[in-house]
Order: sequence, then structure tokens, then C-alpha cells
Amino acid sequence: MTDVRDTDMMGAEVLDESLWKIRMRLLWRSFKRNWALFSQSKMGVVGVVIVGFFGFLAILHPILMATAWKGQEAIYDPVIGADSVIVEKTVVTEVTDPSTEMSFTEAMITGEFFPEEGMIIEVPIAPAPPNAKHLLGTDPFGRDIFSQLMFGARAAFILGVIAATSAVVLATVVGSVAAYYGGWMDTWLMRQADLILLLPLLPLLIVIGSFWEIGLWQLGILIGILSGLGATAIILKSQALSVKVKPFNDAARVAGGGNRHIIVRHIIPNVLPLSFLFMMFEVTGAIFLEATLSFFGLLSIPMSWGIMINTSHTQGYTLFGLRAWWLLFPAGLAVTLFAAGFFLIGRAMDVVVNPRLRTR
Amino acid sequence: MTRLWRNRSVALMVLLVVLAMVAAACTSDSDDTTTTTAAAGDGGETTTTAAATETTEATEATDATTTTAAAAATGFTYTLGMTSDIVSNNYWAYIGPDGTVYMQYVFGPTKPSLFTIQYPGLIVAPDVAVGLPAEPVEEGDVWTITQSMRPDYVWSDGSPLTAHDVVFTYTTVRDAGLGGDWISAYPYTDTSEPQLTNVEAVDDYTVKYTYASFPGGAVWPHNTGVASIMPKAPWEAIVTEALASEDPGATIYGADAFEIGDLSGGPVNYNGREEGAFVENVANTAYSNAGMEHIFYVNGSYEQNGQLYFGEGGGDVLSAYKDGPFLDRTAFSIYGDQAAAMLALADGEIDYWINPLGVSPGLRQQGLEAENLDVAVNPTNGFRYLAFNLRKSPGKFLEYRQALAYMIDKEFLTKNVLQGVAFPLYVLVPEGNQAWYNEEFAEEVAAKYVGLDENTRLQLANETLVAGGFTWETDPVTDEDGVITPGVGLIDPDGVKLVQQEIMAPPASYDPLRATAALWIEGWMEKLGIDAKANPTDFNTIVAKVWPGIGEEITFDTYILGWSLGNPAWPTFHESFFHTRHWAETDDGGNATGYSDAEFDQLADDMFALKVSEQDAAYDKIWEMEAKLVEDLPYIVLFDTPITEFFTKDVTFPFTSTLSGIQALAGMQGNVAK
Amino acid sequence: MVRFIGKRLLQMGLLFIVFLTILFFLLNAQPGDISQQFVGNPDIPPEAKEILRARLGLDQPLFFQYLNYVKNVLTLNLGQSFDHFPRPVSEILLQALPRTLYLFLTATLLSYLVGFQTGKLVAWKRDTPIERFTMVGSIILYTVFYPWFAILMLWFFGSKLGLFPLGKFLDPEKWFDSPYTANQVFNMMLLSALVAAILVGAVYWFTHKIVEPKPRQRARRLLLALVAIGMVVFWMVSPMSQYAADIAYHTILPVTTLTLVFYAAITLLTRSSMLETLREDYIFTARAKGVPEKVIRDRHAARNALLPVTTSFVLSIAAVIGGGIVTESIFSWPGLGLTLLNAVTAEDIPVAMGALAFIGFLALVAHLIADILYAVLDPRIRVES
Amino acid sequence: MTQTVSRDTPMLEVRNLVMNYGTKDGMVSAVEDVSFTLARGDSLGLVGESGCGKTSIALSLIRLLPDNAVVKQGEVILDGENMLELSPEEMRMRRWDDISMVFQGAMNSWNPVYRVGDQIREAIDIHWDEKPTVREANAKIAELFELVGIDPSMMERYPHEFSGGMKQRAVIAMALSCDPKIIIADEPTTALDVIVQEQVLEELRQIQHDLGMSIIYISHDIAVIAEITNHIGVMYAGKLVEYGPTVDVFARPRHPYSWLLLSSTPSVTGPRMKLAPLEGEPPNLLDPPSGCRFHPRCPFATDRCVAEEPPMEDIVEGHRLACWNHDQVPTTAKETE
Repeated sequence: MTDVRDTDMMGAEVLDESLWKIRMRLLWRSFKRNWALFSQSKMGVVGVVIVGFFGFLAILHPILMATAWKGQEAIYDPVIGADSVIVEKTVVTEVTDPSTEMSFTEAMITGEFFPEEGMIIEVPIAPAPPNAKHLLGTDPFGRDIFSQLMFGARAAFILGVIAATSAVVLATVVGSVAAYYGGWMDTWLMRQADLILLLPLLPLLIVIGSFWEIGLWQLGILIGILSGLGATAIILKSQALSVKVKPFNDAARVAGGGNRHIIVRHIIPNVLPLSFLFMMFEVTGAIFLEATLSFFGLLSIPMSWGIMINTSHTQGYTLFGLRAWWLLFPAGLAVTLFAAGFFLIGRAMDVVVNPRLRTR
Repeated sequence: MTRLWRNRSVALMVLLVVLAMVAAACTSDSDDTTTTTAAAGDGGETTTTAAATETTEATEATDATTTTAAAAATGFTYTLGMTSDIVSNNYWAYIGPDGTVYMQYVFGPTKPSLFTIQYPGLIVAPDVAVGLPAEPVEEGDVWTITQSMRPDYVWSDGSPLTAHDVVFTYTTVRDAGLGGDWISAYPYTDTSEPQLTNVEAVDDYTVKYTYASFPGGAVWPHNTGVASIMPKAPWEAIVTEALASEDPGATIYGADAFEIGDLSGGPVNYNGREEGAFVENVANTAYSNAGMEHIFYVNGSYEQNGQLYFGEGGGDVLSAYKDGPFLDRTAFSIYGDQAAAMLALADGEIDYWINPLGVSPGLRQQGLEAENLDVAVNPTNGFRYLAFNLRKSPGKFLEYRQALAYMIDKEFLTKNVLQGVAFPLYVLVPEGNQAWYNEEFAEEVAAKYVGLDENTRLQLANETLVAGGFTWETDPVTDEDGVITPGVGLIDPDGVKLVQQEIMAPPASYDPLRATAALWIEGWMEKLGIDAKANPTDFNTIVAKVWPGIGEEITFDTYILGWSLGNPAWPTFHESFFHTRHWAETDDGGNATGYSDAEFDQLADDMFALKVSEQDAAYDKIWEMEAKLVEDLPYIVLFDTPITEFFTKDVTFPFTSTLSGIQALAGMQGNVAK
Repeated sequence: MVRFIGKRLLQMGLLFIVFLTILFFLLNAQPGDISQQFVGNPDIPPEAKEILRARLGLDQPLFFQYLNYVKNVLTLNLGQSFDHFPRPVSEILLQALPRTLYLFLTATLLSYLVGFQTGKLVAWKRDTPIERFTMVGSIILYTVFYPWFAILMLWFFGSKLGLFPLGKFLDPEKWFDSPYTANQVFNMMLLSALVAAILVGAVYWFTHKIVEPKPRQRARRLLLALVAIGMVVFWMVSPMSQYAADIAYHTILPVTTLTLVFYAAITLLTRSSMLETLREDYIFTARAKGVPEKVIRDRHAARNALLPVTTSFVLSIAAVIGGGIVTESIFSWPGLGLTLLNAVTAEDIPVAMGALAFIGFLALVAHLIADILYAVLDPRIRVES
Repeated sequence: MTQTVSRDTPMLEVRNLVMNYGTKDGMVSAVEDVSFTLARGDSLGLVGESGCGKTSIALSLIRLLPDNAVVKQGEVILDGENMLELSPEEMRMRRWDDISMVFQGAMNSWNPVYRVGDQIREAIDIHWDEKPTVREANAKIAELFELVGIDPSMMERYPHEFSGGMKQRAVIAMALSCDPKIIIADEPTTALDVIVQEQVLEELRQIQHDLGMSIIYISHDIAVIAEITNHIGVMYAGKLVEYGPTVDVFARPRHPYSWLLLSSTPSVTGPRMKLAPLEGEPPNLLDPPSGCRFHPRCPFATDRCVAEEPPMEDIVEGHRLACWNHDQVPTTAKETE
């Protein structure tokens, strides 16, 4: 956190060079230094690689849709796409070759309630196992899993960014204000934070999500508000408190800076590094909540990893286990890895932000 | 360091608990056998005594019913898997506010009625009543029905079921102001049409109903005649007490029916539950219909105990069976998860999985692969549809609706998009309702749409729109090969360009079929030059927008929902959905589209004026209404899914081919055999 | 200390009521209400809807509904369920409580005990393959998508290996003629655990006065063995044992699943807490005194590392409860979480609100217990009180 | 190898001790070829700037070095036994029994969650030949507490209930609890305020005098060392540069570093002098200066100092130092112009 302060202090002393150049240079220098610290942690690098991979997937999806899959939206769209591999089967009493024949029962399942021997019925194949056309197969509705996975990555990033940004912005403001003003404002904000911290977020969101229509943005902001007023606010407040007692605040006040000026110019910039750290953990939390709520079918989102799991679960494929592995594993692993990626980055960033943790 | 113990004590505590459990587990086997022997030895007596000593609450439950029922049992335990628990043990509440399908599974077969609908032929036949439903008689201002009842029908405790029980049921419903299905069963309110003003016992076995106006087949017998009859003896005190209380309904619904010793007049009686785990029904050994013979003929005729009730009889037999109960006990084992229920079924842990939605595709696959399972596939009594708002442009323009009907390729939607889990529909009466279905007509309607390619569809739709006076900002263009480039910016006959049209449908997490259909319909609408937007909307939000309450403006564009239809033996839903008097904004009724057609209203009213004996005339009216609807298209009926059910080969049902499946008959607890 | 906790709880309790109020208005402002359930059935006339609305009090102005709600909360019956009408919400929640408590306590205690031990050992074995393996495993378990993990567990142990039942908390066949309700058995199990805990506490309390360590230890061992034997004998002779065993058997998979995830979190936390503690001067002092390494680890380092782990317990309560909902849903365990889920699907606002309030209340109580525990563990706080 | 132990043969002999820290950037030679002896009942002060290796020597003596530290060579002979060759388990039993320690930060030397008495008893339980009962141990602790001037009832209290001085006294009591041969006092008073410092030092001296044990004082404060030791070793950059009787070294510091160090310290008792600053920074031990490690800062440095490392030589009997130009060092403290 010292780096940002340096930037700030030194920026004030600049005489002949334009300010932004110096800031950029300092930023670059501090970035290099921090990256050196960060990359000491192998786990952190693994985290960056994982997140980078998902970032690549998220970007790849619109590109593929615009190039390789152009004109094939009907097949590859993650939501309405469906691959119509349709096979004609003959209705027979004794099925000898399941690829060309079907039983009366199977015929009835297709809606032909009065099947007759020798009838020819078209049946689609879904979920299809991975093949050249669908790298990860299709889901029970014939939709391309790989496309869904990439689309889900985008949804995850959007959610993570909204939740983390709103949480950290709110928490930074709340923490700074509570630390700076103290008094009843502090008491109110901190008790409120304690309460949110204690209250299980998931049941609350389950209740809100099932009675209200909640989409990706609403969920992101909701999570942001709840955690921004909660745990994150507490931690950022204690950080702000430690910054508050630093002499440059007095200097600023002597120089005639108002309260808001001091909060905005001095306290918040110094709290920011820790805020960034919390953004990482925030993303982990938000993606878990989204996936869990989607798993319960409580969100109005066209497609996400949670919905993928929900679909295979409600369609009854989860207990197929390895037989339908492409329904069971990609989405679950994606949520897990994505969360792990940000968690690992967060842990490694912790070392950068908290000098106490550096290896001696 | 002495403080360290607190940490260790926790460890020890847990260790102890674990040890205790292990110990208990070791002893459980031997205990198990002794208990079973005891229970088998002298039946329910052991159980109930134990219950009386161990639990204070259960003391009152030691009543004759339970004991006799359990003691005399000789059959088998019919184990059903169920994915949700019941919410009450009170029959009043089941017909009232707690009317879930799971309540129906457990309590449906516990109360008799004057008439019942006999499956699979959907024939109205006597249960407690004698003979066919009595004809309504005009007596001055009012219409009366005098129905005689069987003198030999008894409750599960052996006491006779009399006309006083019927009167008691009606007066309780009326005086306590009970709602829910009680109102449709006994339409006592002054807004009811026709109002059931009185029910009296002419003698012990004759009951007389008084209606304020003529009761058509839909009311008699199809509401009141098939309504549940409650036993007076166990309930009288509670009802008297309830009527004196602030909210009589709540008091009646809140009573613990098991403690009171509610009686059964059906094949089984409720025998307690373990919340979240299982519900238990036991055989009603006093069941009056035990041994009753039913014969359904292919030609639709129905014979009961050798007596012909419907049709001319003769010919091939569709289904013949005798009433039980053959079981000893029905156990509803509750699974929170569908997959778990399926596995339990495959493992033979349960005999049948009773499930209102049928089995999902993945589990169906597992079921088909399981050696020990049999399957029943049936059509359901319902459909999913797209509804227009006929109060405003463009929904109010017939050609707009017709054009869209051309565009929606239901075959493609169900086969290619929905992967064959659904089948297309063209008329409202479901195919499975054989007695009422008009296959010829349905095929005729379907023929208008089936097999058209997209270009032809577009061409037909555009022609229809042009005929209706619609124009485009950029007109559709047909090239020399006949390929049409869609138009852009559809303008209605009043010269107003269409605003964005919203298609509300439940989100994919709630119902992927409807959500997906909405997205495809969006695409088809766009081909007509309409700016459309499929909007995944919470079920509640759709309902709130479609039925905002009396006097509220209804502003939706289109929505996709599904109907599960009521009584299949006398379909009245055409009237509910499309009669002008059921407008959502005036009546909060089923007519959400705002469809209003004098001719249709007349047909519906005519149908309501028909008696149950005039089923052929009713059939004709229904298909006349259908003919209006396929032209006017307030709904575009989309598709439905079949219901697939699995059961072990150990159990036998008298028939498995029945509308909405075995679940609609509460698992046939009265007829199942092992 | 006591006053500090008390004041804080009071403030939070008041805020909690404010939150419930906001939630009440939020939920009641949502589109539609429970009377819509009849929309699905064309046979039910519109009057039925009005009757239901009147019966549930939904026809009254929102503010009156709120006053009624406050009255119900204050009288602790929490109103009547819409879905299970007219059952009081409190009854529904109390029915589910022992089941949730049982799951929650077992999983929490197990994960803390095992997680703490593992974290301790792992911190001690820094830079060994065991450490790396445990760390990677813990991070995976910690970040695993819990519902998915639960499904995998169910699939693998329940379906594939067939070792454990697939969901449910008892086997109906064994319970048909049971003289007990499941809750009686749950309560007995919880009670016996409580009694055992109290007895163990008493043993330590009374032997605490024996000054010399050796006889003290001997006395403790003897008495603890007596308690253990007592428990075992109690359950062996108890007619409830077969039922308790059935429940215990059904508990294994959900508890293991829930435990594993929190176990990972505790392990990670304990490890970093241990590493911090090991840098403290008093650890060096202990070494200089010639204290054996194992004693340093267990008595000096771990005892202090326990403090931040205890604090984190407060933070994890919310998470365990959240995980509990998923567990209950996937393993068909009819506790508070499943009650909540069922209530929200059935639009049962009173039960949903009640369950949420109850869960919040549980969290507050757990928080209080954790605060007290912390005070007991840390003499610096204890003495001040 | 049996030796008769007499007052004359040193009880502790450190020979050519070399100790390095392995770091990411290379080896740091923290202790370089240090030898000294300590007789029974004697007290030795080790003085030097922070980071000069004083504490490293202490840690080498009790063999509680950090994981990355390696004793490259040398011997630590206590009563004829090389401590560096003992097995870890044997060494553990020697700690506190033979060599106990009073630490720099008494504030943090106490485990906050256990009673002070219990923590002392822990050492007693481990090291007394016959494990005492709690009563016996408590009696001993009470005795020690009285010796260091604490109310014996305080042993039932927790560390946070002690004041800073009391904690330090209690640490001393703990150090005495097993009657060790040597006590290493590493900056025992740094964290205390001046008055308490004096008291604690006085007590330490008294105790040492009364009990006749040996003490190694480690301090950067040469005045403290002067007050209570009879031998002094001056360390610079991991090397012992001057060693001798305290009186001698103070009277006439012969190594330029000692001379500067003494000059930079105000003396309460001695003549008033102007303070001479010690200029420059201690060297980087990753890459120590060639020759004499002090040469970059030495006012008397010559080419030889850069090229050759001066050996440790007896200048006067019992007074050794390592400097090529020790005769250049003025006899009086440096005066600034």
C-alpha cells in the first residue's frame, strides 16, 4: 500500500515534468515491484493462468459466433441453439438394433400414443456425447456445451466485475466515512456490517430471488451492496483507521482541506490496494452465490454455469456420473476453477498488500 | 494450561457421541427383529400401546379405526416414492387452501362421493349414490335434485354413510365460508352460477339439492355430484366449535384430523406420517366397494357389477378389474431429489414413483434400462400455449394472430428444438381424453400447418397480413426462385408501426421448454417484420401481469404459459378461458386474452345448459367452440409433454393407459396388487 | 466484556428488526400473492381467491399486515403459514429445528476438530510434500462449487458405490411401527450429547482442583471413561437406539460432505494462524526452555493459533448455514434450509420470513457462543470481565 | 576426554565459530571466526551495532538458530563437552539446564494464554533431575520471585497482568529456575524505561554475585556492559575485534572501532567528552569488505587493512584485538574539533 502513497506524495512535489507521466512511471515501477512480489507465490501465478484461461474463453465466444459459427446460431447459440441430429427409427416389438429400431414405449414417449408396428418415427439425439461438431457434447436440449461454457464464462466475469466493483466502491466509502467521522455514524455502519456479516447471505438471496425477478446485474449489485455494507466495510474501515492517524492527513487539514477532500484525496487512495485485494475474494463469493441460486433455479439469467448444472440435474443426468460426464463435469469444474483462480490471486495479492506476510 | 481442556473436551464429546452411535448401530439389528415380531404378532395393538406410553401427543390417536385397520391387514405394503411432503393431514384443508397434488395422492382415496369418474374410460358412475345421476326438477323458482344413496355404504369404522353426512359437508362448507375447491364443489356463494342454496336429507339415504337456477352437467353431477363427503361423527364437535370461533375456516383447517379420528370411505385411510420422511395410509377393511367389478369396452361402454351404465355394451373389453384394496398399507416415502427417487425405484426400494410431472429425460433413460421396471406413457390433461392480448394492437387483429400461427412451426419446435420431449398440439382438448377428443377435426386443423417449409409459411403469413391491411416500412421481397426476404417494420391497419412486442415466458430454470419456444417465436415474429423480444419472466410476474386484478388495465403483449385442465369427464375449460364473463379485468377469471365473441359465448352457455345425460350434444358444442377458436386464435396452442411413469414389475395395475397417468389416480391404491 | 457483548447484541437485535421490516415490505411488494395458486386450476371460481386472500389477511392494507406481522413476531408464533395453512409458522420451524441443529452441530464440530488438527500439523510440516498435498486439496475443497460437490458425493458414494442412502434421513420401513417420532429421537440424541458435554465439563471442573498433574490425569481418565461407558450403556439399553442408528447412518454422507468443505476452510485458516504464531517470541522462549517440539506445537503454538480460528468461527457460521441449505436440499434433509426452500417455491411468505428470521437468530446465538468461547480461551479478555 | 574443572580452566570456550545465513541472494557470514572464553562466575559483555552478530553467537550457543542458518565450523565447549556435537534431543535437555536466556523482548517472551507460574514450572518439570511435585516447584518459583522482587502470589497471574519491568524480572526468575551454568542476557533491559533498567541490572548483578553463575550480556549499549561485566568482547560485522577485561578495554580501547564506539557513548561516570560520530553504515555481509571488515569506516585505515585481514592477537595478557594499526588509536576518546 506504500506504493500508492508514494505516488500521491511525490506527485505533489513535481515541478517540471507533467504529472501523469510521473504517475505512469511510478505506477509502472510499483507494478513491476508488486509483480515481483506477487509472482513469488506459485499459487498466484496459477490463479492468473486460470483466470486468463476463462478470460480467453469469454472473449472467444463472441469471436466464434461471429466467425466459425456464423450463420449457425441455430446450432451453436448457448440458449436457443439445438443441434438437430435426427434419426429415423422403426417401431418394432423386439428391439434388436437400438440405432434404427425403437420399442412401443419409446414411440409413446415421443408423443405417438398409439404406435403401430413398422411405424417410422424421427427421434433427435440428445444429449450427444462429445464429437467433432460439439467438442464437449450437447446438453439434454441439444445445446452445445462448449458454447454454453464460454457464454457462462462471460456471465461469470460480468457478475464478478459488477459485484466486486460495487462492493468495493461501497465498502471503501462506508469504511472511510465510518473511520473518519466515527461517532454514531460509525456505530450504525459497523453494527450494520456486523449484522450482515452474521446473517447468512444465501438464504436471504434465496428469499429475495424467489419473490423477485433477479437477473445478472441485479444480483451483482445486490451482492455488492450486501457485502459492501458487510464484511468488506469492516476490514476497509480498520485499514482506513490506520491511514487516518497518519500525519499527512493533519498536513492536509492544516492546508485547509475539507473533510471530503481528505477522504477522497488521502484516505481512499490509501485504502484502495486493500480494496483491490477484496475485489478478488468478492468475485469468488459472487460466482458461488450466482451458481448456487441458478442451481436452485431462482435467477432469470439466460445461461450460466449454474444453470448448466441445474439443467443436467433437473433433467436427471447427474447420477449418470461418468456416463454423461460432459453434463456433470465441465460446468461444475468451471465454477470451481474460476472461483479458485480468483481465490489464489487474492491470496497471492495478500502478500503484496500485507508486508507482514512476506517471506523474511 | 489447565484451560486447554476446553478444546479437548469438545473432541471427547464428539468421540463419545460417535461411540454411542456405533454401539447403538450394533444393537439395532437384534432389536429390529424383536420389534417386528411384536408388531406382526398382534397387529396394531402393540404399536398403539407403545405410542400411548411413550408419546403424550399420540395418546388420543389410539382409536378404533387405526387398530382395526392395522390388525385385520393381510396384504402387502405398497411403497410409493414421492418428491414432496404433504402439508397437512386435514381433508378440509386439502380441498381448501392446502390443495397440493401430494395431498391428493394421500387423501384423494380416503373420501367417497355420490358419483365418481371411472377410469380409464372417464365415465361418471355411482359410488355412494344409486343409479345414474338424478335429473334436475324445476320447483317454482328453484331447481332441485333428489338423489338416492346406497344404504350399505359404511365408513371405515363400520358406521353407515348417510344423507346427513352429505348435508353436514354442505352446511359446514357454507357456514364456515370454506374456499378453494369446496366452492366449486358446493357453490354456496351468491355469485355462484347456479347457486346451491340448500342441501337436505329427505331420509337417511336420500339427499336433496336445491339450486337457484338450472344446474347443467358441469355442476350436476360434475361438481356437486362428485364432491367429497365428509363424515359427520368425528367432525361435528370441531365444526360446532369452529363456527363459534372468529375464523371458523381456519379452525377447521387447523384441526389435527388424525387425532380427531377422521374416517375413510375410500379404499385406504390416513395413518400418520413422519414429516419430511414418509406418510402412511392403511387399507380400509370396511371399504364398501371392495370387490366391485368394472368392465370398460372398447366402444366406450362401461359396466359396473354387471350393470351397464354407459353405452350399449358388448364388443371387445378394454379393461376389466375388481376393486380392492389388496394392499395392507401404502407408504409414501419422501425423496427430496428426483434422481434419488429413480434410483430407489431401480433398486426396488419403492414400487412406484408418484410424480405429477412424470420422469425427466435422463431419469427416463435410467428407468428404461432398469430390468425390474415397467413403464407407462400417457398424454396429460393440459397444454402449453401462446396467448395474445386482444385488447390492443396488434393482438386485436385477427390476421396478425393467424399470420403468427402460420409462422410457428410446431413440428420443428418439438422435434428439432425441444429434442422430442414434447409433441405438437393444434386443438385444446387433449388427445388423451379419448371420450371427448375429435381426431378427425384435429387432423384437419393440423393439416393446414404441418409440412410447410419456412418460405411457404412466410409467404402465407405475409399474405394474411396484407389481407388484414398490414403494411411494412420495407416490404418483403420475393425473388425469382420464390425466396422471400422478410419485410421490416410492420405497420398495423390503423397505420401505426408496431412497437416492440414482448413474449413473456418462464425462465429456462423454471421450464426450459417454454423459455426455448419463446426465443424461437421471437425469431419467427422478427421474420414478419416485428420487433419482438422474448423475455424470460418469473412465473409470478407473468401471472401478476396477466391477472392484475379486477379493474386493472391489462397491458401484456403475449405470454407463454401452460394449463392443467380440470375434470376430463366434462370439459368446461373453453368457457373458463374464452367466455366474455370470465374476463380477467372484470371477473379475475380465466379469460386473460380479452377474447369476446357473442357466438362463442352462446355456444358456451348452451354447453352449460346441457345435462350430463346429453353428452353427445355437449361433445358437438365443444367442437363448435374449437372450430371458432382455431379460426380466431386467441391462443396458439403449442405443445405438451407426455407423462412417463415407472413402476416395478412386482406390482400390477388393472390398466396403465389412462389420461395423465397412474398418478392422476393417486397410484391406484384401491386396485393395485402385488 | 459482558456488557460490551450485551450492548452489541442489543444494537444488532434492533437492527435485525429493522432489516426484517425492510424485508417484509420488500417481499410483500412483489408482484402477485399466494392466491395465484388457483390461477392454475380453471375449475376454481374467482371467489375462492377472494376468500383465501381474506383468510390470509392479504386483503388488508400493507401497513395493517405489517402490524399483524409485528404482533406475531412478538408473540413468537410468527403467524400462520400460507402453504400449510393454518399451521403456525413457529410450529413448522420448531419441527425442522432439531434436524438442522443436529446436522449443523455435527458438521461444525467435526470440521473444526479435524480442520484444526490438520492445519496445525500442516503448518508444522512446512515445505513437505504432505503440506503441499494438503494445501492443494484444501484449496480445491475450499473453492469447489458446493452443490456440485454434494452431487458428486451423492453420485459416487450413494449411487456408484451404493454405500449410503440417497438422501432422506431415515428408512421409512424401520419407522412404520416406531413408537417415537423422528424428532423425539433427534432431541434425545442432541440431549445426550449435551449431557455428555456437561458431564465432561463437570469432570474437568471438579478435577481442576487437584493440584498435582498425575493424580489429576488419572482421575480425569477414570471419570471420562465412566461418562463414555455411561453413554454407551445408555444407548445400548435405550429402546431408541435402533432408530438413532438409522438416523446416524443416514447422516454420514451429508455430514461428511458439509464437513469436508468447512474442514478445508478451517485447515487453511489454522495453518496461516499457526505460521503467524510460530513467529512469536514466546515460541522461541519455549524452545530455549528446552520444551519438546511436540509440546511447543500443541500447547504453545496451537493454543494461541486457536484464537483467530475461533473468531473466524463467527464468520463461518453464515457460510455453514448457507452450505446447510444446499446440503439439506440435495440430501433431502428436511431441516430449516429445506423448509425455507419449500416456502419460497410455494410463495409462503410467512414461513420464508420466519425461517429467515430464525436462521438469523440462530446465527446471532452462535455468534454469542463464539464470543463467550473466545473470552474463555483468551485470558486477556476473560480477566477484564 | 575428561578434564578437571577448576576456577582457572574456562567453563565455556568458543573456538573459531563460523556461522552463515543462507538467503535468496547468497550466504551472509553472520559470525566469522569468533573465539572467546568464559570462566565460571565470570561475566562477559558482547557489544556492537545491531546486526553485528552478537545475537547470532548467543543463538549458536544454545543452538536455536533459524532454519536457514548454518554453523560452518567451530566448537562451543562447555565444561569440556562440545555442544555443537550433541544430538538435538541431548541439546534440548541442556538448554535452560546449562544455558538459560533472558530475552530482549520480555514483553513477548510470555505465552499470553498461560499463567506465568505455569510457564516457569514447565521449565522446571523438564529439567530438574527429579521431577518435582507442583508444590515443590511452586516453592522454588516463589523463592525466585522473591529473589527478583516480585510478590510470589503473582505466579498465579497471566502475563498481561504484569508490568513491563515485572515481566522482565519474571523472565530472569525463569532463567534462574534450573540453576543454569550460564545465563545469556540478550539486551535484557532495552525495552524498559531507564529507572526500571537500572533496577533490573542491579538485580541481575546481585543475583549473579550471589549465585555465582556466569553471564553473557549482549547489548548495543556499551555503558550497560561497562557497568556489570568483567570481560568485554567488541564485535563488528560478525567478527570479534577486541576482547579483554572490561576495565582495560574501557580504560584504553585499542581497536579503532571500540575507540569510536566508546567515544560515541556518553558516560555518566567518566569525564565529560564531546561525542564523536561513527560515520558510515555497517557493511553488507553478503559481500563483506576485503581485509579488515572495518576498513571502509576506519579513520586509521591503510592499504594493508584493505588487503589483509588482521589476526586476533594478544596485545596484553588477556586483551586481544584484531587490527594492523592499533597503535595509531589515541589513548583518549576521540574529540571533535
